[in-house]
Amino acid sequence: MSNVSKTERQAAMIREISGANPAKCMKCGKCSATCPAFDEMDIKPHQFVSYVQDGNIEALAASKSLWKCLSCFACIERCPRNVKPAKLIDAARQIVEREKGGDYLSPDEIPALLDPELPQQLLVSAFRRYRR
Amino acid sequence: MKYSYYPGCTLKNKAKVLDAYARASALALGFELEEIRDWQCCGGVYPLGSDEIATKLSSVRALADARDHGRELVTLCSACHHVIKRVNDDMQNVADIRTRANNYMQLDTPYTGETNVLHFFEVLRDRVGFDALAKKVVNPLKGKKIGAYYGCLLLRPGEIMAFDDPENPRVMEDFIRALGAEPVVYPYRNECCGGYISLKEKEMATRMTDTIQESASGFGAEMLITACPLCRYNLNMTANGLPVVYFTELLAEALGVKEGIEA
Amino acid sequence: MQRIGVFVCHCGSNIAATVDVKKVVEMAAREPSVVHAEDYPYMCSEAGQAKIAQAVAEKGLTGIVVCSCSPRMHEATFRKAAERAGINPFMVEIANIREHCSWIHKNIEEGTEKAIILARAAIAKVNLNAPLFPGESRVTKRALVIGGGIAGIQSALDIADAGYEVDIVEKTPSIGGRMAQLDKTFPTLDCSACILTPKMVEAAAHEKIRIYTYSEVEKISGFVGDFTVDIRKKARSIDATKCTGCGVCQEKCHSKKSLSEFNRGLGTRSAIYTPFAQAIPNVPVIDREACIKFKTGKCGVCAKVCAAGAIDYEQKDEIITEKYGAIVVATGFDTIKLDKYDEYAYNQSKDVITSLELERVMNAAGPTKGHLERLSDGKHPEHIVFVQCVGSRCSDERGKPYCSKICCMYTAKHAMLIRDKYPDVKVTVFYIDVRTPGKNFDEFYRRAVEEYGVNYIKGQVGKVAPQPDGSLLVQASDLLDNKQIKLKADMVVLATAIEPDPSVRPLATMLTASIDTNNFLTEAHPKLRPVESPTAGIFLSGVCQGPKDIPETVAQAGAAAVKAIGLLAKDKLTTNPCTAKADELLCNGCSTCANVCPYGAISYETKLINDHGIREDRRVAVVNNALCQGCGACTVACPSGAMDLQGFSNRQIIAEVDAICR
Amino acid sequence: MPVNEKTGEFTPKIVAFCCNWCSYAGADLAGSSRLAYPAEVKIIRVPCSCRVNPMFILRAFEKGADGVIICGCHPGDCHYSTGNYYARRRMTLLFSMLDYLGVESGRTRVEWVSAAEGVKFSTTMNEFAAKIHELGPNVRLEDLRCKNN
Repeated sequence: MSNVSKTERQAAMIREISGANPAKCMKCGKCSATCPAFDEMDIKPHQFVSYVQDGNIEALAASKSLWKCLSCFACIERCPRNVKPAKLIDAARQIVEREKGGDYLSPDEIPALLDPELPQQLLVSAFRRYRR
Repeated sequence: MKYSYYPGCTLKNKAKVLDAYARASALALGFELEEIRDWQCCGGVYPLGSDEIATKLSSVRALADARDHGRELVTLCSACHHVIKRVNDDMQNVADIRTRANNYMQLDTPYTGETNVLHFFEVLRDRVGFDALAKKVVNPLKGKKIGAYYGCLLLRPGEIMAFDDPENPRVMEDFIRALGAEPVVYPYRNECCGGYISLKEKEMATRMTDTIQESASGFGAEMLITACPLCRYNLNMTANGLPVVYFTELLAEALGVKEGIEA
Repeated sequence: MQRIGVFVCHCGSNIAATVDVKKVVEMAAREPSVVHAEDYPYMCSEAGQAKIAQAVAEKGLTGIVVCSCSPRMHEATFRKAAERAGINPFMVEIANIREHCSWIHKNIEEGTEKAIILARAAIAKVNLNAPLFPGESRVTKRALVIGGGIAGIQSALDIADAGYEVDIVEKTPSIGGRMAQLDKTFPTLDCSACILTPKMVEAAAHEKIRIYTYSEVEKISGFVGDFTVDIRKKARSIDATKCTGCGVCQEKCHSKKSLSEFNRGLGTRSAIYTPFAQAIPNVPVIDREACIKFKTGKCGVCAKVCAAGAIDYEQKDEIITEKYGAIVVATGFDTIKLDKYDEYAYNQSKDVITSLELERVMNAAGPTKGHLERLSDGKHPEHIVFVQCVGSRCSDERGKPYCSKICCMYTAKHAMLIRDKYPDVKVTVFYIDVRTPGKNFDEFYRRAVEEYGVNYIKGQVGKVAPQPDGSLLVQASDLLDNKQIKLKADMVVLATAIEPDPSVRPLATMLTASIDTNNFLTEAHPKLRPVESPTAGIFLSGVCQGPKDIPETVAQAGAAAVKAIGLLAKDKLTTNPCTAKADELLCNGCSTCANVCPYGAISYETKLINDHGIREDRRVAVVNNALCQGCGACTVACPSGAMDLQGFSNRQIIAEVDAICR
Repeated sequence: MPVNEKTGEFTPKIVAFCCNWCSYAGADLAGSSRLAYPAEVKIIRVPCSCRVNPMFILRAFEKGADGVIICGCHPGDCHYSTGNYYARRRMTLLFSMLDYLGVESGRTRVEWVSAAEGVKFSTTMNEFAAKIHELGPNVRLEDLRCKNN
């Protein structure tokens, strides 16, 4: 296994965790046309595929896009090729979170973020999405 | 008629009314929601990783409980509905998840997706029927122009949620019509409110709810209804936005059972 | 005992690269009855066939096995070669070591081993082959064309011009098809009706052509050269021999609210109607669902105003039974339903339309009399957005996996026509790829960009949001700019995927013609026999076989006609001798076989049978070789094992099984 | 048990009966599209799936086949109109009898493959072969007297 590079391993892991097949993409750009968080992302939804295919996982893992995806599934719903960009980016996020120190949210931050109306569900969801 | 019922964490706290109005309305419509025993939090978001099992188990427990009672499982909160419905789909169709989840659970009878998961709206549409509902309305909400906010979680992925047309849904509009009010159709009713992003990125979420609010008021809506406490919270972040209420509150009002429930 | 020759083809390197042909020869030579085995680079070549003749002459072969490509490719070639060499052609068997072996296996050992086994199976079968002699059947010198669009019209004209009778069956009230609905055609911008209507008139006036409009094929039986077809001529409620086509009935009709099929539901028509002004025949039909007279019994105004007395409310459907030698299928296409694509808001806004609907909007005879306007409020548009590939090239359940082929070109046409007529209207096209293979096609598209200033953006539309002011907000990606853009538009035109007309599905079943997963009819060979169905006597014309533009459709229609003419020109056809045959000694006349026969080819006779010295009259099954198609259903149904299929006998198949499992 | 002499692995014998009009052509298309499936699969051409006599299948098992698959046109698309329906009914009965005799149901299969479905032909054969590998050698009906060695 030593001759398999880390990036190759990560790319394979992304494919496995996401269950998506980047080779199906025809680069139509409908995901990026759909994404409500497009402007916030540095790597755009239609680019996720080529980052995974090129094994450029480090850049993907370091991108802001990981934390901007809303998991709203609009790209999955509208993708004509069943590529599931949201699942790809989510798999990249999990790879980051599964490594030590990869959490995006610390319990220490919480008190400052609270307000009286905030539903419990929001905390639960954020913890699930931002931490291992 | 009795249904197993999964309320979820927020309905026990910040969104107690969503739950209370639903129960009262259910009784008025002739069915009962029986809370399942010892339910646990669904986790709020569906674990997308195909290798995540532990995070799906609380849903499996609820589903198996409903199965053991021989009942359909009803949910109210969009997020709980989304998670439980998708885990149920996994248990039906993904052999690997099914095996591993059952290995963890050690149930007397392994769970293989037998339970039918219904959102409260689906109960109203498919079990009660909107015509029958309309007949039970005692305070028609005449003249109210109401925009339905669906959000993402009830509709997508359309294939699994099978709730309504994910791009042009109508169940909430039909519901509004049944209560005697006037539904306002606006194009952003199925666009994301920002979801969990609002915890750390209020601005970003607000930009998104602004678009939704603006679209709804542009088409003449006077208020918005939703099934999800988080959607409601986010939509309320828009300055001078339309008021957002839970759909069960309107239902209880129209059925004349709203009085006496603490808002 | 047979004397079998085995010939192993290299097919250049197609076989030889993954099968050790020398080894196959060596192993085949060891099989019982094999007296000759050799290999050759191209068995199908003249020289290869000469090898067979030579071996027959020198070694006195009685059976031949060729290890080569699929029998679907060259079985006929080698049978003819055998015949020329003096052997019954049915003493030839093919071992398919190319498609079923060398092309799918990479490992040479594996490939060689499998090739040897396949050769053994074929040898084992030939050992049991017996000479067979084809019979003859007659050819009815009349062709049926199903579908009266440009494909059907062209095929019918070509067959008729060759001197054969042709009937066209068209399900709508007029011939003309989709082409009649188009405004202009690419890449010349000819007026569609101007070039189509002369053809329609020519077909109608042709002495060899009969046209059944408002009619459908209901039943087909028989086989190549001798089909019997029932055609349901639906009741028009008009006596076509009396009608003068004056149109007064349509003017006076009180029910005018039905959606016009011809205008794609964008306009209305009366209950008594001809679909369009140039309809052929120019005889209206009464839509009985919409007609007040049929619904309530009152009204009857059309009968009152008809000076010719042509209205006939009592008219009934009529079944016409006719015999044909050849059938041309030209059932055409429709656009897919867009219900599952409502991110484009097709069901939410009247200003989101399909390209075919735009054809009607642009057409002078259309719902807006050719004025380009927003259908919601009649406002002149400032900006029109075109979306390509709506439902095409999809691998999900919503759309079609194929490219619809015509959309890139007609979108360029639409964009150009709009910019030409209304230079103030801005036109934006969102594309994934612009696909313009074809004569003068890319030049045409470039003209749209360079001379007409059409704005092409590489990207897709994610959402169309109707706005309170009646405009549409188009949210899209611009991939070359790496941006998400929002454009305000007045109309959105969707290049909707095309699919075969739904009527082709039941028709294919009636024809026993094969059809693919997208409901396109399958051709006998994708390259070499593109206009023939694998079912003999059935020919494919136009989009029923695959997406095509008009020139390709016309070319294919002509090709299908030539194939049909080639068949009709023959007086007799040789029939397949691989028919069922009953062993009279074993048959007990139980009728089980006749019950499963789809062709009614089995009857019973009482015959004097000599059963090992016992002579008695017995009822036994007799197969009519002209009717039997050789499916073999009876052979398995037969409880006493009396029925067998020549060329695929029980013993032959078991010999193959044994050889494979050896 | 059939074993690859070099690797010592189980190499099953699989017989595929393919109708001439759809499945055989589908197999040809798989070939010309270079869609691989195991060499263990050997095809016998029959005019129609209804030509497949249950006797042929029993014979194959008797002679040491480890799996038998019958491929025909899709329901409604039979070249002879109804042949595949006969095949379906006959095979349903036969397979349940085989099951009763202890021949695992995974060893037999009926699949509809059209002339245009090269991909389906290949995936079907891959799946079927994988299943047979999983089940291992068939010994239930093998006639030991038929063995050559």
